[in-house]
Order: sequence, then structure tokens, then C-alpha cells
Amino acid sequence: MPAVCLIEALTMAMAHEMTRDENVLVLGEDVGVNGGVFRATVGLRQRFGDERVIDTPLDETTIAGLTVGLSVQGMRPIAEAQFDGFVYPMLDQIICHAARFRTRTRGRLTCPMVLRIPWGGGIRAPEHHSEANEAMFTNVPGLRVVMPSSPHRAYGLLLAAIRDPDPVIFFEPKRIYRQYKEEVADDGEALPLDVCYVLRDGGDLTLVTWGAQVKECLEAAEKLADEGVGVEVIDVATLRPLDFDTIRDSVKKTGRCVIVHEAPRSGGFGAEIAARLAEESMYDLLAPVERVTGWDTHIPLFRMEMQYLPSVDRIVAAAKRTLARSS
Amino acid sequence: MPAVCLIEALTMAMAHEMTRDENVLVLGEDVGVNGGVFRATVGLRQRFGDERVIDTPLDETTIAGLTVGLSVQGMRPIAEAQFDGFVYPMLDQIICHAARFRTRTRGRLTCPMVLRIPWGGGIRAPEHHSEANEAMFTNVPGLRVVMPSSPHRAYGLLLAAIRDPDPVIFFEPKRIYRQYKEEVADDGEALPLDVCYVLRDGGDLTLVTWGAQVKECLEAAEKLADEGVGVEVIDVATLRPLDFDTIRDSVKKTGRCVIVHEAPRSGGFGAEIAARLAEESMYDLLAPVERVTGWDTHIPLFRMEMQYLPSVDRIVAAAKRTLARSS
Amino acid sequence: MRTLGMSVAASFSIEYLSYLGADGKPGDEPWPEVAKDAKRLLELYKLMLFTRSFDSKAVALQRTGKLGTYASCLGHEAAHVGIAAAMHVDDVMAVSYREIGAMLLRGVLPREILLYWGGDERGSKFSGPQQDFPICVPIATQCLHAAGTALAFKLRKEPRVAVAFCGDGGSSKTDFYAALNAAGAFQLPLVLVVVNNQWAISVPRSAQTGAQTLAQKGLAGGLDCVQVDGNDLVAVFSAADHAVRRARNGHGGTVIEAVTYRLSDHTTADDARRYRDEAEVKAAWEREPLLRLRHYLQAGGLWDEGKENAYKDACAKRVDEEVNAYLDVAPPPLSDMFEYTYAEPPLDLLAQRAEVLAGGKR
Amino acid sequence: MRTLGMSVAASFSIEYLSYLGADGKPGDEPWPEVAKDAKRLLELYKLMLFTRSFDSKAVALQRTGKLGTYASCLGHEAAHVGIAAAMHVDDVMAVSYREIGAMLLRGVLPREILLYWGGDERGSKFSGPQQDFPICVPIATQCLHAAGTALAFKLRKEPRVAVAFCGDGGSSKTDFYAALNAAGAFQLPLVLVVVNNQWAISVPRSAQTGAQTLAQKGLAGGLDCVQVDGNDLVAVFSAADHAVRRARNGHGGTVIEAVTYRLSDHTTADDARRYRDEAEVKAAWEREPLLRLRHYLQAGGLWDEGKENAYKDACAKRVDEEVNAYLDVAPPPLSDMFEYTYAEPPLDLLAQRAEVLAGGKR
Ligand SMILES: Cc1ncc(C[n+]2csc(CCOP(=O)(O)OP(=O)(O)O)c2C)c(N)n1
Ligand SMILES: Cc1ncc(C[n+]2csc(CCOP(=O)(O)OP(=O)(O)O)c2C)c(N)n1
Ligand SMILES: [Mg+2]
Ligand SMILES: [Mg+2]
Repeated sequence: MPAVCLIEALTMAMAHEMTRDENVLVLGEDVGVNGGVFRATVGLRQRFGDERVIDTPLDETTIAGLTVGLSVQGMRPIAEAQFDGFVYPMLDQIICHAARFRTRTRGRLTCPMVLRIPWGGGIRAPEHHSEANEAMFTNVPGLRVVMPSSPHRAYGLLLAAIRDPDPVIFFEPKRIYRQYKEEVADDGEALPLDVCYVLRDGGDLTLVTWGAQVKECLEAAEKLADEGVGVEVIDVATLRPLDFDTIRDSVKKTGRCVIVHEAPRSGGFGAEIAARLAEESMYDLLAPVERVTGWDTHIPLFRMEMQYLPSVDRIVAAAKRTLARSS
Repeated sequence: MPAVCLIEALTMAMAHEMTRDENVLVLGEDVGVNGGVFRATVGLRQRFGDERVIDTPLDETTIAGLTVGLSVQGMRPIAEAQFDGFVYPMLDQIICHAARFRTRTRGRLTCPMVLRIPWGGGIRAPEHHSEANEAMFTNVPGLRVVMPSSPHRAYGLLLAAIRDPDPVIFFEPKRIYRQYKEEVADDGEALPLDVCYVLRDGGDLTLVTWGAQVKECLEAAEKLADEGVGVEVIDVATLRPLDFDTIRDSVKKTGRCVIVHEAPRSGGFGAEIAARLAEESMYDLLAPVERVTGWDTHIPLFRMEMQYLPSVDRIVAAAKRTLARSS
Repeated sequence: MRTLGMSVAASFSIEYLSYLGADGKPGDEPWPEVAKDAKRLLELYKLMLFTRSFDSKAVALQRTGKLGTYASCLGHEAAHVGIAAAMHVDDVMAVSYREIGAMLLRGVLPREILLYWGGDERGSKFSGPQQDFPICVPIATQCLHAAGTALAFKLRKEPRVAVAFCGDGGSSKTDFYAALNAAGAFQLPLVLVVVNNQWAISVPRSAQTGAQTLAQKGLAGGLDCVQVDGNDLVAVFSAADHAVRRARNGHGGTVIEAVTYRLSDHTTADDARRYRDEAEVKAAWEREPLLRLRHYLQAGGLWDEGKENAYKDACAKRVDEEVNAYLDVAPPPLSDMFEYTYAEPPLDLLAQRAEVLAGGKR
Repeated sequence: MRTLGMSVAASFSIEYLSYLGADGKPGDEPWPEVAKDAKRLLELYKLMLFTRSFDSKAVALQRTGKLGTYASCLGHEAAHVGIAAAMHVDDVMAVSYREIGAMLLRGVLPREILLYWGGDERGSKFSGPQQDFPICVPIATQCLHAAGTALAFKLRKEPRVAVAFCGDGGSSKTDFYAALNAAGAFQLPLVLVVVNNQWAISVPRSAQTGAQTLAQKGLAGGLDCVQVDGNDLVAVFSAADHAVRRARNGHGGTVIEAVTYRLSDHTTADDARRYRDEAEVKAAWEREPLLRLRHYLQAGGLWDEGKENAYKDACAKRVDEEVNAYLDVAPPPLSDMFEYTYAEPPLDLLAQRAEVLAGGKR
């Protein structure tokens, strides 16, 4: 079993599906000879040729529109947005078309496709290269929105995304692309697209997060454990549809919940989770919910970005505040 | 004082500001001779000429980009998106640029502009003409997001939006464009851009909503009043920034809250309000929060759209359920 | 090496094609082979007649509250039918919302078109080539769907062609430019048809662009470009046939600008008298596509007054049948709203469906 | 009325301009008036030299961790400087991210450029014309800002011109097309400069489009179009001067394609050896812009080896000063993060700021 980092697991998943299904193809800017600016598609051009690993002209509207057309006509395109900040010109085709072909034609035409989006801050990148914009997609019916946080989940979720009969927005936390390696069997086993993962058990407080912040949450849990606090850490992994059952069950047990995400707080996807708790877990909560998030500003250029992203300290402080309020 | 309907109040506000400030101009598709497909700009071309009421080529990217350029260079553009469903190609310029010029240049360049978006369903319009997509904007720092629900508020909020030094997304609930007339003085009095409106007092339950659903909420409140239930109705009016104080105070009093909106539930802006309640009002709540919303599907074509939009019956039922759970 | 100073890097010319005069008389130049089959022209004429019959009925249905907003195709019959006529059945067509004649030619049933404009999604689950795209409202976005389709054909080495329509207004849309750029970059079997009917709702052609022709926009992507009299079925059909063949043979994409006129309001929700001159409309009626073709067919002995009247009656009857069939379609079950958002509805959505089916009480 | 059959609706040709050969020798054709001022050419040459000196230092700073990702302008000096040289101070420039020479000419300080690439917003609150746009990363979106700017000029009847740059890749972007479409539709005082350096990161010019030239894309909007040797300062400057004058005089927009070559990696985060041939780069060095201009100036007696060396030393010194000034800039106060999102921070944001200032404890 190879030990791979998150981004290598993605490459492995794409190669697996391209081998299994000749309709799967990859398109985007620099995905070909260059293997992607993050190297996610490295080697694919050599293995599968330039008709299956396609460099497009430099236009995101084009990439999205071609992807929709290819998909509706029976291909299984995996489109790459080079960075999170360049995805906006794709929204029109995604929202007005990809997400709607099935319902618009009552199932006559469908749009199975994956849009891969390297996501989030913390890599000292230039302007527009560090956006946490998942909330642009989580209110859109017909889409699935996925974000893995480990090599193993990256492999299994990307396989599932490619095989899914509907469009999947696949966010990739670029800050942890190469954080660590893990043994991942290239066995073609997909993971479900509607399941949250409990990464750590605990009885006192639930930390709910996704993407790169899983790292900070696990570290915060570790710190809190040192102080005798049992923290359950949940990686949401599939934001739409949301597996709220797992979160509900955890909060039923712990009675306390802190939600952590990189995106700005107001209108972020954390709100949906807090809202579900307000609807369904009110009688289980021993203390108010808290959100530890990016501030309600654009993420600053990289000199200040670490002051923007939720830190282990901020998470620990929120957890302690929550514990104090319920004791 | 003229009695005007909501859309006429908008025309009045635009004319007022165009008279007062020669930098204010209107641009969009069919806003000129035709006066807009909804007639919001009717008469403006005649009064202010074709250099201040500009028909653009048919491209939303163009409209958004020109608007940003005009604004940064000192004009005060009011752009019209012809319908909610055509706004997506504007997002790139709005998010990457309009919302960022001030922070990007530390105040050297700014982008005061208004994007008017006729919004929502219920008018038996064709596909893509009935979208409730405010959640696309509510997670974006640097924007204000506004939605009036009466002629008076339409006038005062649009004035404020045009005068605001930052970009404002101005949603117009087209279903109630001509619902009723109200006397509105053309006195140039703007309303604040960060205040929720309590439209009706009540002690038992708070209904929080915005846009066209204000109508259904007021009707539901009336019905519930007949049964002796005192319902407070809040029109959020300015979604970003959110005046949560007003909502918090109301819920402190009533102990119960139902949030009503047209957009799909998951990831909708109602989640933000429920989240704030979970954070700040937990000890005031006598029953779980509920959301009465559009379903998690695209709004159907018009034959079925009324089955999609929250009805008075659904709101009343949710209110009763909430009351029952807390008694 | 190039010599220093000024030299010419590239040069182009855009051809204009017209074969059948507004008076129904052909010019002196010989017609392209494909247009010489008078029987085929007659067939297409009959379809154009039927289209007009359907169209006026649809407008009437809207006026009486039996249809939603509807976009009439009055005056566009040659432009729409002439293009679709050049396609193979397994080619793929991507329309905007006005191309009734083209959809009918491809086998979409009138009742299905009515169902769509009647606010019912089932209208887009239509008969005819199953890969054809449904009506597409967001302007020109269908051009990119067709480009993606053409790319699929090219990758799969299928000898098929994708054809997309948009309007003069649509030719300003970035999606149109993106499609022609992609067509050139990948040398796609794509035909982009700009139906220039002079108006985009209230905005005249002159306000859309500074380009002398809309056809020349194709030069931006290195495509073939041609402008044709869009009221001349012969010219449209010939140009389309040429472009489709060229695409099928691997020689790449074409932009066809079909110059015509929107004789109706933009849609039934519009009142064109607000913004355009009645005189202009009247003048445009002199050039409309049906009459000239009828004259031509009559001159050739293939058609006459009696046949015209009989066929018109037949059209009216068929249209009535279709309208009745449309009006008979019961509303979809409530549950339909939830069935097609995903292949497998997620749990959340199932719960919402249950709520609705339990009486919409939530 | 047009005769029936085929006729020509429009025809075009795209000129290519080059005046100074790669060997530094002018051709036989007389130079445009504006380029005959040798002293001006010398000034611009010196700026090109300074630009190159700054550029190599910036790359070095990145390599030692003192700068973030940086996009080198090596080889583009003539294309950038030649365009900016034709602008008035109150014209407005909208760059992408590579046009160092143009920014320096307009008065932006080297330390400010470094500050931006050092991850500090204050770099975009720069010196020079205050209406100039800051560096713009989302490809070609600045073309529309320039179009909006040009529209403001036109509406206010100011004799000013907006100039935007984008790359060969950028010329595929819908925003570029939208800008040229708007420029034609409104006859805007806009000059769109496509700096065709043959590569968009790893994607070659040939994969971007089927068009023979990038200049001809302007035909899609009815603009003037010209292709120039982008390594020839004389050609770039002359073409820009012509286009800017034309725009200022109300005659509308131009697309200038400046053909050059990216001699560096795409950015410091890129390794071009992965995807392009060293031989190609080597050949491109034969045509680079500085040497030929130096030869020309030396032949005319305006420059010599000694001056060259002295000036290079002066550049290095000035660059070092600027680098030191950059490195001396203290990080912004934490509160800055909250100051510029709105003119008046809303209450929410004030609360968040208070949290952060209280020690980032939340
Ligand atoms: C993206 C988008 N913007 C706006 C509209 C509203 N709209 C519908 S039709 C139309 C005009 C289209 O004109 P044209 O492309 O010339 O086609 P025609 O209607 O004349 O056939 C407009 C602006 C739309 N459908 N889609
Ligand atoms: C909208 C958008 N998509 C992708 C990128 C990533 N990106 C940065 S530069 C670049 C290539 C640009 O090539 P070109 O326009 O030729 O300019 P050059 O870098 O050669 O000067 C790409 C794809 C971006 N910055 N913006
Ligand atoms: Mg038209
Ligand atoms: Mg380039």
C-alpha cells in the first residue's frame, strides 16, 4: 500500500477512474504537460494522452461551459479551477445548468461532473489564491459539495464524486495537500457522499469543522485533553447534503458545540450547522453554540493571513468559554 | 405626497438622486427607452438623457465590469440585473473587485455602486426568472445586502444604497412590486442600512423574514392573532450587515422564533439568523427555532411554484408547532 | 524573417449570401447544389407555414391565460428551419427559446413546446433526438454547451456536429465569445448561428457592437464566417449545409449570421411599440421569409393558392389537436418537485418531500 | 439593394509593425514622427535597464524568502514601457501583474511593488497617478475596469484614455472579449494591449485560439487592430502613441498585440523546464528588447559601454535602496485588517475587531 499525501491520493483516484472508465477526462488550465500548478494531475497526460487530459484556453467560463456540454453528452469530466478565487466565472454554468439539467428535463439529460477547487488560505499565496468560498455553493440545490481532509478520504471521496450521477463541487484544502502521508490502498473503494466523520471521540464538547481546519481542531482537542476535557472532533467532509445525524448524536452526548471554519463568519456554512442545532438539538445543548471562523473581512494578503485564520488558541479559548458557560 | 407602489418608489429614489448628484447614472439591459422590463427606470431616459440612462450590450459580465470601472473613477453607477437568475456572471467582478477595492488599496480606490436585482418567485415567469439567491452575497465581506418590502422602505433604502460609499446589492421583491400603494414623500430622506424593522408587535412569537414573504408573515400573524397569539413580525431589510440586536430583543420578549424565506433552506440566509440565536439567545428560547423556506430544490417552473414558496398555512403551522413545543 | 516597417499579418473578408430575392425571384448566380432540390424546399416551406400557424396560436393562448410568457418566432422561420434542415438526426442542437421551427423539424412535438411555456418541466423531456438540448433561457450559455458537445464528438471521433443558435443580443454575451474561442482552439465541429433579428428586446443591433457584421466575430477565434439573408431559406440552408459538412469533415467551426427581423414583440410580456417604429416593422414585412418562397414554389408549379389554403387548414387543425393535448396534461404530482434534483434524493430532501406529501403542513 | 448571390459584406487586414531589427538596425521605412526623438528613446532605454535590474533582484528576494511569489517581467520591457510611454499622466492604466516597467514609468515606487508582492496591501496604495488601478490577479478582469474608466471619461467629456494590459492567455478570457465588445459598442477611448509572450504558464499561444493573430480579436468589436514586434520599443511606442491619440480624439478603441517572449519562468512558483524547450528560450534571447535598442543608441552616439556600466551600477544601487526601504516596512497594525472593508465598519465587525485587539482570544 503506498503512503501518499492528500494531493497524491487525488492523483491516484483520478488515475484509477480514468483507467476504469474511458469517459472520464480531466480539463483545466495547465493540467496537461505541467501536471497542474499544484501537481494534482501530474503524470496523467503521459498515461492517458492529450485527449483525456486537456489544457483549455484561459477562461473559467469556457471550462465550466465545456464541462457541462461534455457531461450532458455522456462524458465524465473532471474540471479543475486553478485556484478558489477564480471559480466565480464558473458559477453561472454550474448553478443555471449543471445543477439543473436533471430536474429541468425530468431526467432526460443529466450532468455528472466534478469541479475540483484547490481551496483556502495559509500558503503565502498571492491575492485571490486563498479564498474559503464554499458558501457560494451550499445553497444550490442539485449540487453536492465535498471537502476531504485526509489522504484516505481524499481518495475515497474523489472516486465517489467522479462516479456520482450528479455534479459535485470538490474542494481541496490546499494548505494540507502535503501535510502528511498515509497508506492508501488503490483499491477503487469509494466513500459515501453523505457522511460526516468522527475523527476523535470525546464526551465534553464537539468541534465541528471541515477542510484544513481539521488540523487545528485536532490539535486543540489534544491540548484540551491535557486539561482533562474530552473533545469529539467531526470532519463534516460532505457539506451538501449534510449528515446532520452524526453531529446531532455527538452533541446529544457532549451538550456543547463549537463550529470552526476558515470562511468569514456571517453567512458562512457554519451558520447552517448552528441553525440545525437550534432547530433539533436545543434541549441537548448545555451551552450556546460558538463559531470560530475567519473574520468578516476578505482574507488579508499573506503577511497577515495567519491572524485571520482560526488558530488553535482561538479554538481552545472558545471551547473553554463554552465549558465555563455550562458549568 | 404621492401614493406609490414599491417599484414606483424605486423610480422616485433614482430620479431624486440623479437630480441631486450628477455622477449618478443607471445602466443595464433595456433600462433606456424601454424603461426596464419591469418599468423601474421608466421616464428616466427622457429626464436625464441617454448618457445617464445607458442601455448596455447584452452581457452581465460587461455590466458588472463597466460598473466597477465607472465607480472606481468617481461615478455613482446603479446597475440593473434584469432578473435574479442572470446575476451569476456578475459575481466575479462583484466579489473579486467591487467588494475589495477599498481594502485592497487601503482606501485609495473605492467602489460605491448599487446592483439592483429583481428578486424571487411567484409571478408566473419563465425559467431562471424566480430565483431567491441572496445567499450568494451574504458571505461576501465588503458588500451590503439590502431588500426592501414596502414602498417607503424601498425609497429610503435605495437612496441610502446609492449614497453609500461601498457597494450595495439591492434585491427587489418583484412579486410585491405593485402589491399596494403607500404615500411616500419624495423628501430625499434615506433610511439606515443596518436596521431591521419590527412591522408588528407581539409577545408570543417572532416571525423573521425579508422581501416578498413579509406579506405572508403579516397574514399569518393576523390569523394567529385571531386565535389569540401575539406575533411580532420583523423585516430584516438589511441582511448584511445584520441588525441582530433587534431580533435578539424580540426573541428575548417572545421566546419563540420562526424564520421564513423563499430560498432553499440548507445554506440559506435564514441559517445565519438561527445561528445567531443559537449563539446569543439560547437562554431566551422557550422552543427550538424553525425555518419555513423554499424546499431544497430549484424553484419549479410556474405551474408548481406556489407549492414551493412558503405559504401562510405553512407559516401558521410552524408557529403553532413552536408554541406547542414550549407549552 | 519579416522585413521591417509595416506589413500585413492577416487579412479577411466576410461573404454575404442571398439567392432568393424578396420578390421570390432567384438571381443570376447558380444555386448551390444542395438547394436545387425543389421538393425539399417545398417540404421546408410547409414546415415554415406550420410553424407560423403554431406560433400565432401560442400567442393567442397566452392572451387568454392558457400559456405563460411566450417568445414568438414570427419572421424567423427561414433562419430557424434552414439551419435545422442541414443537420443530421444524430447531430446535436442547442437552441435559445425562439427556434420553434427548428425544434419542430427535429421532432419535438408542439404540445411539448406548449407544455414548457405552460410552466411544466415535462415539456423539456421532449420527443426527437434525445441528446438535443432543451430551451435555454440564460442568453448564449447554450453556445458553450454546444462547444462541449462538439468537443465530446471530437474526442470520441464521432462524425457529428453541434449547432447552437443565439441572437444579435446573444452575440455580445461572453459565453458566445467563449464558445467561438474554444471552437477555434480545439477546431471543433461546431456551428454557431447568430439570428440577427435587429433587436434584443428594446436594444437595437447598433447598440450591441461596433462590428460591421456579427459574422466577423468568428474571426476572433479563427473560424469561418458568413453572413446570409436570414429571410432567404435557400441562403440559410446552403450556408448551414456548407458549415455542417465542413465541421463534419474535421475542418472546424463556422459562425453564420442570419440577418432577419423580429416581426413580433420580444415576448408576450413585451410591447415593442414603446421603443421601435411601426414603419420599420412594416418595411420588414416586405422582406419576410414565407411569401418569397411561396412565390418561388408557385412559379415552379409546385404550389398554388388552393394547396396553400388546404395546407393552412391542415395546420390549424393539427395545431388545435396539439393545443388540446397540451391542455389535457394534468399537473404533475407534487412529489415530482423532489424527484429530479438528484438521482438519489438525500435524506434531507426525502424528509421535506414527506412533509409536503403529508399535506404541506410545515 | 444588394445583388443576389455572393458578395463581400466586409473586409479587413491586420498590420504588423516593426522598425528596429533584432540586430539594432533600423529598416528602410521612415520611422513615425513620435519615435524619431532619440533622447526620448534613451530615457526609455534607461528605464528598461532599471526595470531589468529591479526584476532580477525581486526574483532573488523571493529565492531567499524575503518576497512572496513574484512574476518576472524579463523580456517584456519594451512591450510594457513602450505602451506606458505613450500615455498622459492623467490617463488611467490597468495592469495585470507583470507590467513592472509600465508601473515604474507611471511613478509607482519599486518599494511599493515589493510591498505588494511581499503580501502587504499597502503596496497598492501606491505613488503615481492616483486613479491608476492596482495589480490585478484575476486574468483580464482589469480590461473591463479600463472599459468602465473609458466610459466615465467619455460621459464626462474628458480627453483621457484608459489603457489595459493582458496576456496571450488573457486574450481568451471572456472579460477581454467583453471589454472589446463594450469599447466598440460605446466607441470608448480604450486601448487594449495584449502582451503575447507565447505562454500562459504552461499553455502555448497555439492552444489558446485558432486565430492567426491575437490582434484580430478586436475585429469582433469593430476596433482598430494592430500587431507589433513587442521587443521593438520603437514599434510598440509608435503603435501605442497612435492608438492613444486616436482614442483621445474620439475615434474609439484599439487592440495592440505586442509579440514578445517570456524569458523567465511564469512566476517564481513555476518551473518552465517542465513544459518548454530550452532551445526556444535560447532563440528568444536573440530577439530580446534591450540589446537591440542599446546597439541602436550606441550607433547613434548616444550611449556607450562606459555609460552602460555606470548606469547599471546606479540601477543596482537604487534597487538596493528600495529593497532596504521595503524590508524596513513594519507589519501593519492588526486593526488594519478591519479598517478598510467598509467606509464605516458595521457593529459586527467592530465587535470582531475588539476581540482581536483584546488578544485574539476568540
Ligand atoms: C443572461 C441573460 N440576461 C438577460 C436575459 C433577459 N433577456 C431575455 S431575451 C433578451 C434579449 C435577447 O436578444 P437576442 O439575443 O437578440 O435574441 P432575440 O430575443 O432577439 O431572439 C434578454 C435581455 C436573459 N434571458 N439571459
Ligand atoms: C481568472 C484566473 N484564472 C487563472 C489564473 C491563474 N493564472 C495566473 S497567470 C496565468 C496565465 C496567464 O497567462 P497570460 O495571460 O498569457 O499572461 P502572462 O502570465 O504570460 O503574462 C494563470 C492561468 C488567474 N490568475 N486568474
Ligand atoms: Mg435579437
Ligand atoms: Mg502569456
